Amino acid sequence: METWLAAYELRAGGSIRRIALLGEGIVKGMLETAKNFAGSFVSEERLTTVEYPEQRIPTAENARVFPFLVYDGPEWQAGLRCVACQICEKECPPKCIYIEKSKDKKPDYVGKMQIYPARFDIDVSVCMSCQICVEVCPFEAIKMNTEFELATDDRFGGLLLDKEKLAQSNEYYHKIHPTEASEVDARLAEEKAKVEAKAKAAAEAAAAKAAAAAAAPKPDAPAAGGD
Amino acid sequence: MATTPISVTVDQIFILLRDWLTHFLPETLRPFANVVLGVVAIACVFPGLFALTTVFERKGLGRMQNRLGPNRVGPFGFFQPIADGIKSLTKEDIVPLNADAVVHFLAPLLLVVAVFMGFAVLPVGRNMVLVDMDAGLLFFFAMGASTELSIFMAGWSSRNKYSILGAMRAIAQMISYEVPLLLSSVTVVMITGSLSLTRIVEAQNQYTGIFPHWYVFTPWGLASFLMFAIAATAETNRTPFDLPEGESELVAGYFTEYSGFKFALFFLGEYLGMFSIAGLGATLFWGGWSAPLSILNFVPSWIWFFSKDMAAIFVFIWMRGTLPRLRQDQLMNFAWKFVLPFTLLNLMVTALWRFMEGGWLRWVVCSVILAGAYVLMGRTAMHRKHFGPRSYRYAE
Amino acid sequence: MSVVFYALAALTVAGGLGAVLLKNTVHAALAVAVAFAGLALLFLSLDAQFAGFAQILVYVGAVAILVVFAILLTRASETPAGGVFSSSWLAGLAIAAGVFAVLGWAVLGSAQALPLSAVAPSATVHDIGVALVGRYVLPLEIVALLLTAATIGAVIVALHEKERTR
Amino acid sequence: MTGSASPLAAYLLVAALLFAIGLAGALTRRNAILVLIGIELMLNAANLNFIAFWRYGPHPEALTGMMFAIFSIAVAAAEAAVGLGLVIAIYRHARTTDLDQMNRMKG
Repeated sequence: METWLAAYELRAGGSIRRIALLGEGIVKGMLETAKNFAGSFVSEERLTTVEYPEQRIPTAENARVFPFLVYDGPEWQAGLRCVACQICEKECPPKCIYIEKSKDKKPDYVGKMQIYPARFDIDVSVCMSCQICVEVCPFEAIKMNTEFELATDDRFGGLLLDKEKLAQSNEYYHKIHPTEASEVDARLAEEKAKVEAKAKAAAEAAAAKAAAAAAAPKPDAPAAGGD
Repeated sequence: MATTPISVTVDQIFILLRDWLTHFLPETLRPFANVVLGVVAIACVFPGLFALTTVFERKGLGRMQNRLGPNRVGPFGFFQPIADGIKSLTKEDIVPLNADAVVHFLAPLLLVVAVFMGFAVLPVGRNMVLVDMDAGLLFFFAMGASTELSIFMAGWSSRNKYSILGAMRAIAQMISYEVPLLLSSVTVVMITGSLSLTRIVEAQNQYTGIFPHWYVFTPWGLASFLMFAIAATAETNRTPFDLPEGESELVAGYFTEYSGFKFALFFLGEYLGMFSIAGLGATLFWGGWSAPLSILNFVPSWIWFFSKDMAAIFVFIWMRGTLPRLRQDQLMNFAWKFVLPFTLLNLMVTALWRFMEGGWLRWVVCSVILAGAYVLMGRTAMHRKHFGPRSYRYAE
Repeated sequence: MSVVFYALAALTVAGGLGAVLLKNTVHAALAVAVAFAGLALLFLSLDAQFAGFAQILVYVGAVAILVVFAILLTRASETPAGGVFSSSWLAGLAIAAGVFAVLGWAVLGSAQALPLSAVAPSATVHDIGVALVGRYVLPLEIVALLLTAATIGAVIVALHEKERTR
Repeated sequence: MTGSASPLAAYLLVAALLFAIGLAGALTRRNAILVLIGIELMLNAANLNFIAFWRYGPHPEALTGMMFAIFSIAVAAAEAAVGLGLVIAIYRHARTTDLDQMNRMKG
């Protein structure tokens, strides 16, 4: 008889509580929303609405939308890190990167003469923000941007970003991804230092060899070329 | 309790206004003009309230879910209904190819006409009722019953599986909740002895000390008001019972194939249905236009009617913000296995109430019977499979 | 006779004709709902307020929906292949016309002898209530019994037989 | 047309016409449900007669006509419910609502 009359409610903690009245659950629920409703007028922080154009949530640090090309120094054309090796073009799953190599070369951040991209287009309407191009790029030349207000009225031209629109300064890179940018800079500086040290060592070796050659001008084979 | 002339004039302001307007006309046209002015008043006030309610609903629901409601269009979002109205007017009115054009077109019209007719008998204020009918309550329910036909016409004529399903569910739900709706209002008729709504309000408009004789303060009145409220929510397809237009599974139920102004007409019909059933609830159980305390009698009577109406609308919105949707079988089981039996029992208790002489004894007897029945039926019902707490079978 | 009467009579007869002649079954059902509503208005024009509203509530509110449900449950909304009228439709029409002729002749023949009390009787709900529980209390109880039996009977007749193999 | 005589004749004519239409519907239609609709129309025509006679009758305070009409509405509703229940049962069994095919009892 007992079980026939009583109805049971399995509570979270596993303890069973008898429901006395039919409307009990409804009343509890209604009081809950009433508390929300009244509370929203009393304390403002209950309201979670962010009124978008006026107030903005700060973008997360590792947010990513579409790629951009990093350049060092004041002038973007000369400072572009990209050496048009086309690895990212091959790796891009939706194939939205198009690169044309340049005929001549320009010095890169270490001073070595490198090819640079004469044309570097990304079709932003195709790009799926997978960041594979950033991972495969050996020269830290392409990073992910966090700018998302990209609405244009031109469906074709507007969404095909060329080299000039893609280029952003290293300072901008520091602004949107501070930790990552500083790591990249540290690595580049270290490589640069290594290259310069090697260059200096090679220079000294060359100088020493020249001195030795000058001291003993016997006709042995010249030292093996550079490093 | 002679109310001071000022409050009487304010109370009767609309009647005086109407009489002043019609006295320009010749004698023969005057009754006709009175009716026309009454109709124009109803046709302006209630759709205006409908526009306000859409904003209240969205802002109220927002506040219950810890977010702001619409606040872009106009101050605090109060021009939102105008924006919605223009949007629904300018939207293209698509009629499906093999839909039955005539019936498709007539359905929303019949719905809105039937719902508007219901307002004719509601006493909005002291002698402010459009048509003081002797069988006013019966007229109201007759108009309520014809809305089901329009819902069927909408569902069937769209030739669309979802809408026919939604229409069938809506009609089954409305018919099974119409029986308790009528029976719970019959208790009020038994005690008042008349079907005319103005007589019902006058019967409740007496005071002992400062407390009014509203029916909701009697045991049978509270019980029938609860059942009336449940049935009214089901009649207007509102939240715990809004399966017919359950967005998740039925797209939009019987008005799936409607767009543009006809869609807006369906919404107008639904909200006006809410207003009229809330108005009827206020008239039958909460003393229509009578003041809650005798000392508050100086306030005009129509303010009380509309405040009770808006309070009921807030409860509708409040339920919409809280309660989950009932399944179709739970809904039907609840109607036929709890609401109807309890209403029938309440009829007997009301008869008992009427023929026992006054005093505390009848209060005790009636309250005990009703409370005992509620708890007993509630627990047996909750225990049974149909609408007891849900039992899950987890895959092992 | 007033214009209102002619309008209502026309509406009701049109609804009745629609119910009989329309090909599409659901249109016929909706037409009969129009006829029921027209009749209710005729009752109101005869100052029978309670009967008029009861007519709307019972017929337009419930019986019309019942008919439409039955049509959908028996998939009758698609017009049948073998035409809409039964094979012996001409005989039916002739009988109906004959009945109307007889009735019409009887009414017109006795037009002068018909009673005419111009004063409109006031059948308030109170009087009806008193009559229902006073003079007509026996028919009231019998109809209550009949309605209960009919409801239960209809449910049992239309019950879904589970055990019978179809 | 019957201006001089009482308007009752006009109501009786309309009722007779409705009755005839209902009878025609019941006799000529093939679908069982529409036959039921025809019968409903005939019942309603009879109600109209009752109320017309009550309205123009000698002593309307007796309410006989109106009471008869109200009881007839109740009984007709019950009859419609049972009738449609039968039609649905027949349809579920014989898969048809066509009256001409329901000759199983013909022996």
